[in-house]
Amino acid sequence: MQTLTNDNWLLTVGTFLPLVGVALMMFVPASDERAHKQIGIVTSAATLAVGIWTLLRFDFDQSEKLQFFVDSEWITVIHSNYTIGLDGISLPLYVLSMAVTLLVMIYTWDNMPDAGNPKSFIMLMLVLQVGMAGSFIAQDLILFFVFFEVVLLPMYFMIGVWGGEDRQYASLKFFLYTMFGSALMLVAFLALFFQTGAESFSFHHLAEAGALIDRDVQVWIFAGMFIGFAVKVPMFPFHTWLPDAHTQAPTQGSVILAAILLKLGTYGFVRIAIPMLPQGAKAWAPVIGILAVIGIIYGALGCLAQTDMKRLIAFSSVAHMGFVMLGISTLTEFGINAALFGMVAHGLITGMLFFLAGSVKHRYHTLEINRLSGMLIQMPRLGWILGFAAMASLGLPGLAGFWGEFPAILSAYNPNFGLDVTLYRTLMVIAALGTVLAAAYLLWLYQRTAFGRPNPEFAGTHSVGAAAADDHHGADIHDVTPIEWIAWTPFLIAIVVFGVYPQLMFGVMDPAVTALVERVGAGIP
Amino acid sequence: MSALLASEVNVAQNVGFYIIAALMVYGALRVVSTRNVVHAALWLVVVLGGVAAQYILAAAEFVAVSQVMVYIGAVMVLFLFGIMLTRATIGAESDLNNRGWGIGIPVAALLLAVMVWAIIDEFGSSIIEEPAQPMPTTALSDVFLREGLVPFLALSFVLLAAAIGAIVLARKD
Amino acid sequence: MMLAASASTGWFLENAFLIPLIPAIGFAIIIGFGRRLPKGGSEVGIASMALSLAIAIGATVQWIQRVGSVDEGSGEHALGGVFGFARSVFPTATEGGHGGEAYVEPVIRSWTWWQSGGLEFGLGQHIDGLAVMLLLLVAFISLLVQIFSTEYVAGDRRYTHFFAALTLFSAGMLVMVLAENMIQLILGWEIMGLCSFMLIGHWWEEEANSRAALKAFFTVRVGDMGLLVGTAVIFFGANQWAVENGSNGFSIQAISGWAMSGEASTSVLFWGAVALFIACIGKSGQFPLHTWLPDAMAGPTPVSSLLHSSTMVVAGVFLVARLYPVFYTGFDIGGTNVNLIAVIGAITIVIAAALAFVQNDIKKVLAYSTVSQLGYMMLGLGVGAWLPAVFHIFTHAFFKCCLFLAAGSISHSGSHHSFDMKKDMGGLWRKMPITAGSWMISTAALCGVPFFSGFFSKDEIIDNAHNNGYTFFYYVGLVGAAMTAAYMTRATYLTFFGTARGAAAGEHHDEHEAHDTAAHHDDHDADHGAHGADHHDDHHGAHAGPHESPWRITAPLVILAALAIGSGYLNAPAVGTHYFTDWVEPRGAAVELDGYASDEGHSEALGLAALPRAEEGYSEGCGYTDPSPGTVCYAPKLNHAEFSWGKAAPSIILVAFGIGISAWLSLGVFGGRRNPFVGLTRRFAPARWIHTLLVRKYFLDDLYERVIVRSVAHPISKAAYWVNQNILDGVVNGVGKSGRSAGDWVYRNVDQRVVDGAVKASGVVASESGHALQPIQSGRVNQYGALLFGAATVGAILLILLNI
Amino acid sequence: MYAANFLLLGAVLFSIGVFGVIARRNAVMVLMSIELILNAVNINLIAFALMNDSAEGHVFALYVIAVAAAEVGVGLAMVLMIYRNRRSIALDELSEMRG
Repeated sequence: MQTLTNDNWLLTVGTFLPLVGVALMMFVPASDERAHKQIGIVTSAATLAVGIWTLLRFDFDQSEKLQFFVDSEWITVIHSNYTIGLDGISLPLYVLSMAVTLLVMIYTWDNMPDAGNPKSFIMLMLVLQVGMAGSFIAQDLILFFVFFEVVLLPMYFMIGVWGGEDRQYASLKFFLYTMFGSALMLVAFLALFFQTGAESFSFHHLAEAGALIDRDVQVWIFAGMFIGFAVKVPMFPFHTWLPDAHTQAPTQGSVILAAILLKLGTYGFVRIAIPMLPQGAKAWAPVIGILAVIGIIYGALGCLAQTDMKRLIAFSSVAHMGFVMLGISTLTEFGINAALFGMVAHGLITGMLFFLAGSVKHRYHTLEINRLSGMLIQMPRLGWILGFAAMASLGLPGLAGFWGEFPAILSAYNPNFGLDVTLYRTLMVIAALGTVLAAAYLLWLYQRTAFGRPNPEFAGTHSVGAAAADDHHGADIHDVTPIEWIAWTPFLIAIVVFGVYPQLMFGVMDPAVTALVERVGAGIP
Repeated sequence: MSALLASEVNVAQNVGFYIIAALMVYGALRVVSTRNVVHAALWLVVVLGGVAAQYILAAAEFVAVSQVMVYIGAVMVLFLFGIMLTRATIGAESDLNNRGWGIGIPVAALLLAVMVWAIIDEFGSSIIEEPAQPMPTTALSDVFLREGLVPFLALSFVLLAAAIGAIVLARKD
Repeated sequence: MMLAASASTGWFLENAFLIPLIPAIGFAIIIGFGRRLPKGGSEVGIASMALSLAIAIGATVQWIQRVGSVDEGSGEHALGGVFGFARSVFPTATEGGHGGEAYVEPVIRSWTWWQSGGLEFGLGQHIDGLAVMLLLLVAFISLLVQIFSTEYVAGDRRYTHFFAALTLFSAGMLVMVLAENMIQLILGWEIMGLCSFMLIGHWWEEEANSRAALKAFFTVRVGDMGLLVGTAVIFFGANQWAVENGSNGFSIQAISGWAMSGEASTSVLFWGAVALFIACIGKSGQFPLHTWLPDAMAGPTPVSSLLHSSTMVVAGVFLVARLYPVFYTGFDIGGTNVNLIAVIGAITIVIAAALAFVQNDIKKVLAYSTVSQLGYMMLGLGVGAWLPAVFHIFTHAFFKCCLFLAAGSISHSGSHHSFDMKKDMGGLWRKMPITAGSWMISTAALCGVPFFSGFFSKDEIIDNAHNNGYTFFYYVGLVGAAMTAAYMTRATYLTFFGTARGAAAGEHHDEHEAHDTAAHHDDHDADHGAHGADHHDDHHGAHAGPHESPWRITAPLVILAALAIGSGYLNAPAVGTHYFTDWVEPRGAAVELDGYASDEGHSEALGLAALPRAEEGYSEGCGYTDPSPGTVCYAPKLNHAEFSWGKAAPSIILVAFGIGISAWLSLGVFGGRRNPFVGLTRRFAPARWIHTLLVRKYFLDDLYERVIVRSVAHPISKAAYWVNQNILDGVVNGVGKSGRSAGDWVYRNVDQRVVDGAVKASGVVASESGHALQPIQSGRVNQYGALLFGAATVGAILLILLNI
Repeated sequence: MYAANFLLLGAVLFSIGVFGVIARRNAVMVLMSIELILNAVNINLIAFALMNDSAEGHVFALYVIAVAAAEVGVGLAMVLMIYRNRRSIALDELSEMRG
């Protein structure tokens, strides 16, 4: 695996730049809220700028190679190095994490959660950003694990401090669940390390040596990683933390959670579990596939049973991640490409939906689907955006969602490496049924919230067009505010652009994915 | 398949097997479905008899004989006694099932599906060649009294304990 | 990319991809600035459609030249614009000479759209006769409908959105029509679905409308499962063959070639065809998924006319026609004399026609007639009558669009926004002569009265069914024709003749508010009265009572009526014209699979070798024998029935019979003349049962909504959610709590070593953890049993899957 | 003789027995269902013994029969006692087993 090492300062800077902002904010008194918000925005903007510079310097013709590669001593005692690099698989997620953080910062300008204290809130978000970006560039298991865990704590506090009524329970559940997963994951990592001769934690070395481990051992190690990542994704039996966390988290938290955090799990599958343990992957693939499809149907059914808009969206991400995992479980180029695309698409779309849910809550002070109606009359623009996001979420071609969904279904028609074809074709049909259910619950949500006439209990204060920005008192129903426009437009544009011209992303990912699948194939006798 | 039937499979034996098997399955279904406890016991006799017959088909005379003696001889009598002593109504009984009995169907069906899948997957159409002669009882005794000796003794203690325990439990005082 | 020089393509053909692009851009403009434009964006829509139409006309002309140049076998070859990646090794030669037999290479362009596993998939255009015909048709009809709409929905609160959606809708259909590959086809297909949702639910303040919109989108979506699955099946079936020939398994041309190549596995083809046809059933409102079409009438009338004439519902038929090789070989249409397509088509014809008899809403009558006509198209495709079916799309578009617009015109100016024939119509032909006239003509066309366009297409379908040995379906077709004539006569009588009733007599009812446009009356008071005064209200204030509509409505009517007669003569065997056959039908001729097309002699020799001159009733050539090595077919060779008045006689007689009997009955039942049938349903039980069966639409809606949807929406989803909250979460919480209580226990033991304290504590632990696991631990033996065996099963499954 | 025959028969009996154990309310019936399960296992044992003709399978079958006899004895005795103490042998009424 050749690597390109030019401009290799970029990744380090881009990852740790937010910490500068944090340090800065230490010296600003908590009372000066505007300053904190400004610092937050400026820092994340600078980070994104670095990210875009990375994008420009990235050599798209050899996106299968690790670029901006750094490999320097870190913890010599356990042979763990500070190894970072970026390739076609991680690039989109890396940049996405930066962009989302910036937009969330901007959104925070007007919509600070009721608990107040923006200082620590923004600091936490910046730390979160470090963890997320770091997990995507890490090329060393220990490094990855550290970043992976760095993400955990800020999110715990975000939910626990700024969350809704039931935040204690939700945050604890989230924390314990992921800790439980990470524990097993760490065990698996160590097992892998020692099985490969305890020489190095670098992905590259493990990917080469891991394939040589005896099959049954691989199966058990994979089991550990599987649970660790599956909790994060989350996959079907381990998903119950998600709805609570999403429902209770502040809007910003939900958006980041949906847009980036969930992707850490799937990214872990693609980047670590599958290439390092090919035979284990092959043995577990049917299980993953079945659980994924169960998740699709089950999440959809869960959505149909919801009365709370935000909780419905949360369940819908269980279904969508099901598609992603189905794609991964086929171990085909089609499937994994679809999965990677699906991650980004889901990040954009569901993030957008959570933004909307947040704004609706902010205006109506409720998310009861039965009480909301006639949004299109009271806030036409927000209503149309909701419709747009819903359509994107149900996988309408021409919008980003489709490209994560359709190729995944397609790939299940003939999975790779002699996986059971009959099983997978059954899964394909069931997954296709899932798309119908997706249409059902999203349109049903849209019909009941946006169509019809406004609920009289809110109809009183109704003014079309952008109104005064910030108000925590009374249900003043106003349309999309300028700040919201700034925060949302990039999402909307990205959804359309990637939907209309998916090659933008496929072109970057495909070479890397193809190389990856070849490596896996080499590891399977 | 037809080729197999022609060559290696003893048709008569298969037919016999299927007839008995059908009878057993029906009996078993009645055991778990009938409303009358006594009928259930009698259907159970049918099933156990069928099992014995299958043993004979499988060239296991000794096991078959002990099956008949132990089960149909002893166990069933015990059952009938139990029924009598607990004064279970001899006639039909309305509530022999739990309220949540429905859950049993999916569980059992799933279990069956899995087992059938595994069996077909493994022994899809492997043929058992006919044993020359039925398993000689001497062979059994050899196993029993050599490597099987310790379990054999343990088993006898289990039976003893069971007998005593049964007496202790059932004793009226 | 440049096009290889060639005489008989041209700028319009090469750039046909602009035809959908322009409306798409128009849509963006309308959404963006529509409200600020003087005419609220309608001018943009009309302009873009007009521009598309212009290009489409150009493309048509050039395509006709292209066909001509091929048939003359003139030195220049019909050189397919072959573009992008290695597509250029696709056959570009056509053996000229024997007229009508040579294969006309479609104009294909393709640009990389996405890639996977190193394979690049394109986005582009695939222009052949079928595509050109539909491009022209769609652009034309859309233009007329938009002109019509400027009057019809004038002053509507969402005027701009309406035109935006309308434009995007046409764009979607156009994208699909010239789709170069399956993914692009899905794109157009789904865009149409979306727009139908927006347009049917245009007046979403009324829940009925938004429900109808939901139903339409959802029903079609159910069919789309088939589209996704079918595309996957076909892709993996065709991909290898396609890649060997420098294409990929999504390319429509490659799929056609693969399907005809004889190398395709029959089962793959069959299942692929079945899956795709399910999609067509959903989209084209075939039985049993036709129920969404009549409800779609909740949309504004222009939408209905666009939806039912040339777009949306035609999409399904188009898909079958477009991938005909797949269906032809998959269902072995040439060989057997019964297949899924024909059966579904036949069922649809009859049941839909039967339903049309009991409708009082004029638009619903038309809706069911559309369903039944679509049945004819499917039947035609099913019995191997490709050309008549496609021709029927063509003619049907004109007269059906005309009928809908006429209905719209009536409700607009004749019946105060009511569509109820029995309440608010009757005797209108004096009041609105133009509308009435165009309605009559179109009805005649629809019924298949000789010398009207419908006759030439529908009768051809029936005749070919007979000719290809599908005798049963031949009779079904005849019966259908009679029924069509009958119910259309009934509708005509109720609308235009007899005594004027209700609003047609100038009265104003309240129950009109139940009807669709009522919704946007209320809007104006609910809504800040923007967008000018309510056109309708002051218009009623101005001159109450029925009157002829203004020119923006009548002009389209007249044009369409004229075409309802004229369009038939493009391919009227009765008068010996067969332009359609020449221009549209893809020729089932083998073409060579090599790059060096310029070598004419070679290609001709090879072509001739591959395909002996076809005689009447031949049994060779594409679809009969596999193409010889090195050559490929893109279309099956179909034989056409010879027209003769003798064979046409039965259908003509039946049509006349249908009209006559129905007129007699209508006069009797509605016209008050005495006749034995009055009140038949009251007196005669079986008749009453049939009547209710029809009125309840065969109870299909009850099945779908009451049974399926409700069961999924309520019990099942609730159950799933219950499991989630109680079992899965129960385990988690239980573990958590018992862990905590365990810690509690340890704490107490370490803290106070008193034995009884420890004992007490352990008791506490027991009870606490017990309560923790309450949901699972009911303390019932047999529930433990269930849990035990269930867990064992899951474990077994896991072990089997992992085969450790 | 197909090897699968015996195994499939065993599987069917086993599942029926499982259903009985879950569904039945009367303790005696549950015991009967357990007998079904045990016999299903026995059939499998014999079948395997037949496949690779060895005596062990038969021996195990005999063990199972013996243990089953003991189990029935004790089980019925317990049922009897329960009945004496509470005039009913309906399983769903005895929930002392809950923690």
